[in-house]
Amino acid sequence: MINFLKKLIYFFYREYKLYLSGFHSVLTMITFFFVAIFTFIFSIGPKDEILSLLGVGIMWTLFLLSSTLSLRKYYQEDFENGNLVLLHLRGFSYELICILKTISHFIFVQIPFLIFLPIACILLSISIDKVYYIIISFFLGSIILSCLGSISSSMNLLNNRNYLIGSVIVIVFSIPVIIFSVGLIGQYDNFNSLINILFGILLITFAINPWASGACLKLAIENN
Amino acid sequence: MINFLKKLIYFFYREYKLYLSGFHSVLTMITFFFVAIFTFIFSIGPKDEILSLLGVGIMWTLFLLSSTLSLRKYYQEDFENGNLVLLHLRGFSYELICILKTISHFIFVQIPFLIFLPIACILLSISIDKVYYIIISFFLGSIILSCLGSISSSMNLLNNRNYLIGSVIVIVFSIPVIIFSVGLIGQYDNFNSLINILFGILLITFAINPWASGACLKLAIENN
Amino acid sequence: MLLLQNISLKRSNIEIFNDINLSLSKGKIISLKGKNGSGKTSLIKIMLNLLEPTFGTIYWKGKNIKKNLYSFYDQVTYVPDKTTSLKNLTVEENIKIWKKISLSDIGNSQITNILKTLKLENYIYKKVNSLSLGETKKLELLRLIIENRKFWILDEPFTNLDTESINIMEQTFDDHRKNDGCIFFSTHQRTEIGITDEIIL
Amino acid sequence: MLLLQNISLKRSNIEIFNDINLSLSKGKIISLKGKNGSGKTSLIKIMLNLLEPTFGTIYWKGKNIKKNLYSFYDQVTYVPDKTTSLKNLTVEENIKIWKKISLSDIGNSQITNILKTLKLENYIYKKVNSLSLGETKKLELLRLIIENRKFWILDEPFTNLDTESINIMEQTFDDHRKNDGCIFFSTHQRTEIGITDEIIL
Amino acid sequence: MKFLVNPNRFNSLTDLILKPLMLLSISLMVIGLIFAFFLSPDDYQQGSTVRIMYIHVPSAWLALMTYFIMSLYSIAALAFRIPFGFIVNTAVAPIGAIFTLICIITGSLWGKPMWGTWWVWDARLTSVAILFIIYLIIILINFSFENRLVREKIVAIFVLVGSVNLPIIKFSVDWWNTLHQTASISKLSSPNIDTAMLTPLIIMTLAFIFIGILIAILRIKTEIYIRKQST
Ligand code: HEM
Ligand SMILES: Nc1ncnc2c1ncn2[C@@H]1O[C@H](COP(=O)(O)OP(=O)(O)OP(=O)(O)O)[C@@H](O)[C@H]1O
Ligand SMILES: Nc1ncnc2c1ncn2[C@@H]1O[C@H](COP(=O)(O)OP(=O)(O)OP(=O)(O)O)[C@@H](O)[C@H]1O
Ligand SMILES: [Mg+2]
Ligand SMILES: [Mg+2]
Repeated sequence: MINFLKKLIYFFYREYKLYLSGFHSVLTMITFFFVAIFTFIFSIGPKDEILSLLGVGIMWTLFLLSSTLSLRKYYQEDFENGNLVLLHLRGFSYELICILKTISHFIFVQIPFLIFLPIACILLSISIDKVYYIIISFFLGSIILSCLGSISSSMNLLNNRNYLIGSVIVIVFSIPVIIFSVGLIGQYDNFNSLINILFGILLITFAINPWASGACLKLAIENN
Repeated sequence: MINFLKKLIYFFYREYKLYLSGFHSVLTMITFFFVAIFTFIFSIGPKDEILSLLGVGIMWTLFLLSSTLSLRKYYQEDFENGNLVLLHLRGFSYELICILKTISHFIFVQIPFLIFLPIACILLSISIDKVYYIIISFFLGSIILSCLGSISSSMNLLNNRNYLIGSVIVIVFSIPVIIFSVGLIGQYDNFNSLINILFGILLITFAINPWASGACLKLAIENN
Repeated sequence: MLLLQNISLKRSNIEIFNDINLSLSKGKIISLKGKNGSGKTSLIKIMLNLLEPTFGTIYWKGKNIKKNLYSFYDQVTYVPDKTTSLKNLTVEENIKIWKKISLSDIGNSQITNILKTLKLENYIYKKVNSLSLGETKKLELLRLIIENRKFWILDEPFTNLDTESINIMEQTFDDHRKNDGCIFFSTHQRTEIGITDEIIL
Repeated sequence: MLLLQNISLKRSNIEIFNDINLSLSKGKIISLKGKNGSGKTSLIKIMLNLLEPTFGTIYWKGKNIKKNLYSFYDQVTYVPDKTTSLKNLTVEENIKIWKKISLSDIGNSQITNILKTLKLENYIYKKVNSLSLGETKKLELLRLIIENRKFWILDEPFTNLDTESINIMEQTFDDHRKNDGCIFFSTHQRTEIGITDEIIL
Repeated sequence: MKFLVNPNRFNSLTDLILKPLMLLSISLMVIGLIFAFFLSPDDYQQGSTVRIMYIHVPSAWLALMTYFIMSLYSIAALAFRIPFGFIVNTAVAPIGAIFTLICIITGSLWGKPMWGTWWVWDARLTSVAILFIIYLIIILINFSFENRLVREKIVAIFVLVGSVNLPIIKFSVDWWNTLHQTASISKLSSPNIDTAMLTPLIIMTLAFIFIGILIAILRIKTEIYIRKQST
């Protein structure tokens, strides 16, 4: 049991090395986030009312973008250089790999964003009392995105014209998530019931993810 | 001379095959673009006036961000599997490779994008008479983005730990482009003079691109 | 210990091999030879349950391998034919990651020693993608020592190595066999180690 | 034709080799040997002007190679040590692209013939990433025939090949030399072709 | 003035002045802080928040000055092939970034009571934010690219391109009508500010300048050392 926990920790250590070969990578990601916000503001103009209207949308888009951008780190690299197989041989079942990869994607890609979310809120003139709601909904939403990203990038490994649409399907699937989370911000009255729905989606994707992605990984490795 | 032209054509044939076999990345880009637009529509609500006011700015930023999604196809793959060297040995100088790659990026990534642009305009309730201006400005802008993308992804070959830094630099450099192009749409009166500025930027980036990217390619190959 | 029974394989409807029987047990070195495309790599993958054979079963300690997959994996080190080291990390980081993930209790001094015999000691702070092909292969083979398991399953372990390193590897193989280990490897090269069995596909 | 004079190389401040002199001319087969990390691949890259030597100059037809780089390139086929075929395309597509880009006038029937001797004829519609390692290497070597140039510069051309294919390659090398060609290749294997010169790093 | 472009001269001169400089800057800082917090009056409008100014304004000036120096050295490095320019660029960028960050943070802290918000997209604030991002990117480039020659060139070019931002920061308050204070102190002929406030401001500015120079010297020395090691 202790061995198993150790292994998990070392898995995350490995992922850390892969995602962030140091502090400057984190910094780059965050810079990217802010530069993108700037770009939005330059292109739509700095009017407070409009900004606070669009703010949530902007942040969601950036979240979606960053998780799409990092999809290659998900399985692709480890698949291509055979590390997925080696990890499997070291006792990580495919499902476990998927769960761990999802968690590390969340930690190493989404968390840095979540930390700087309040500053982004200030820049986008979102009033401070909303920030609490925003953070909760983004927290849930980003886990969902991580799960969906896992499914899509494992599907892409199958490298078969039929599955080409893997990544696309998943982006499309994130639409309802976004609708809910965006909608959530306007409606603080029934925030709780909406957050429950989001939480429901989270549970479903989280449950499906290891199963679906694991199957894809297995198939991909067989065909390789 | 005819041989040279043949070679160029075959270069594009090759790129065509490459982009086609990785068509899902282009598709991902386009879906990302549309999903993001949906996000904005949901967060603003279907208020036509605001939408059409902000539409161009939103499209521009999303265009910029989603073109960062396709940067890997630029040089990364051909560099990693040694094809860049082989092409060079077959008589394509590094500068020529950069020019051709930029053109093919434009053709195989930006053009499909531009084709879907009118749909995005409709979604964002941009009136049909503006679409003409928008397409012209996006046309010029996308060439600029292709050039900037070439520079950034060739720079990324020189650092293999921090894949985002190139994108950050590109985005920063394209902020002026965005400001101009968005400004362009509002001012149909002096459209021509503004388009000239955009055209100037286009020429400059187009001239710098082979020189800068070529130098990066050469160095990257030396260090490999 | 490991028993392959009547294994056959078709890939994209072409029959690759048919009715292979073999068994691995401690103290044996088995070499696998065959032409290009004769299915050596595929056989190794089947053996590791990474590829489903069209027909046949594999037993580990008398039970179907699928029943106790991880107890089998726990005894195996697999070195594939392609480079698996992480290219953007240094040799040291690669070793460290690998040591940790396989929960190896091998000491640092021992690793330094092996790095010295393999003449990799000057490269520990270098990134893997600036190593020569042979040096990369040596780094791959280092996993055999780091993981410290009984069963070694290797796919073309000698490619890109110079004669000197091949000799070192052969010595290592011999030592491993004497320590009750088992080695199964595919190769195109003629080797002079104490191969106890040779399978030709 | 190609003359390397006093070539030395340092990489990351370590001296790799020093004062290498050699010349390639038609009708010669030169093999390059040396330990892992002795700089074979680097020397080949220097020869192709892909890597700047720390010291020394390369002449092509009496002139500094930088002056008429493309006239040199036009006579050379280079097969690197790593796979360069496009993995997501089929064998046929790869061959087609390569034939076109090198403006080769070789006929389809000739290519089919070679595919047959190399036993690749069944794989033309397969994607490269589902070929075995040896088959991929053969596909790489096919470029020698497709491009049809006088100078062949090859980095470890025999890795992963089975004995039969190595024999075919040696036959091809010999034919090429007789046709006034020139071959420069690095290898760790002992080969029995009519090597006219051997360089040891 | 050779020490401004020659690493060896720079080293030998700075060895001499390092200790005095250290003493000077620390004492100035202490005196300045005492003045700023105890010996200067409250503003009749702003109350004691005005004391933020004694940090805000000097750090803003230094942020700009650092970038200006980097631009000069980039020109020197690119046009006149003086490698010392690259050294200075690498060494000084983080200092500028810190000063910019201090300026932004103090500015926002000041903005909350004064303007009622931490951040507005006014021309000066935006351009300073861009300055900060430029600094950040320069630092990141220095970290990310392994090949030193490439890295230096990219940084120098980037610095030069980014220097269009400097006049925008400086004159944004005049060109556009903004929320931010227009230049009131820097009008040298007739600064329209009370001397009781001007004194601590000047002392603090001097302290910031000397501390900046001090850190810069230390960083440049290390950078020179690193480069000597690697060749
Ligand atoms: C985040 C917000 C802020 C930023 C980024 C910022 C930035 C700057 C910069 C760059 C300067 C130097 C300009 C020059 O050298 O000409 C400056 C000066 C100054 N700032 Fe701010 N500032 C901010 C907020 C504020 C606030 C809220 C106040 C007070 C209401 C303020 C008051 C001043 C004053 C009095 C000066 C000196 C102007 C002069 O005489 O030159 N700033 N600020
Ligand atoms: N990109 C690089 N940067 C720094 N050093 C390198 C780089 N590539 C190779 N080297 C070093 O240069 C030396 C020579 O490498 P090279 O690849 O030429 O060896 P080689 O003779 O081809 O070896 P092998 O037989 O293993 O292929 C090695 O020690 C290697 O670590
Ligand atoms: N993913 C795959 N899909 C379909 N066929 C495959 C796949 N991988 C390999 N094959 C085919 O199976 C056959 C056996 O391949 P395998 O890699 O096992 O050969 P090998 O004996 O290892 O050859 P080599 O000596 O060249 O490494 C080959 O003909 C190959 O084309
Ligand atoms: Mg094989
Ligand atoms: Mg080599």
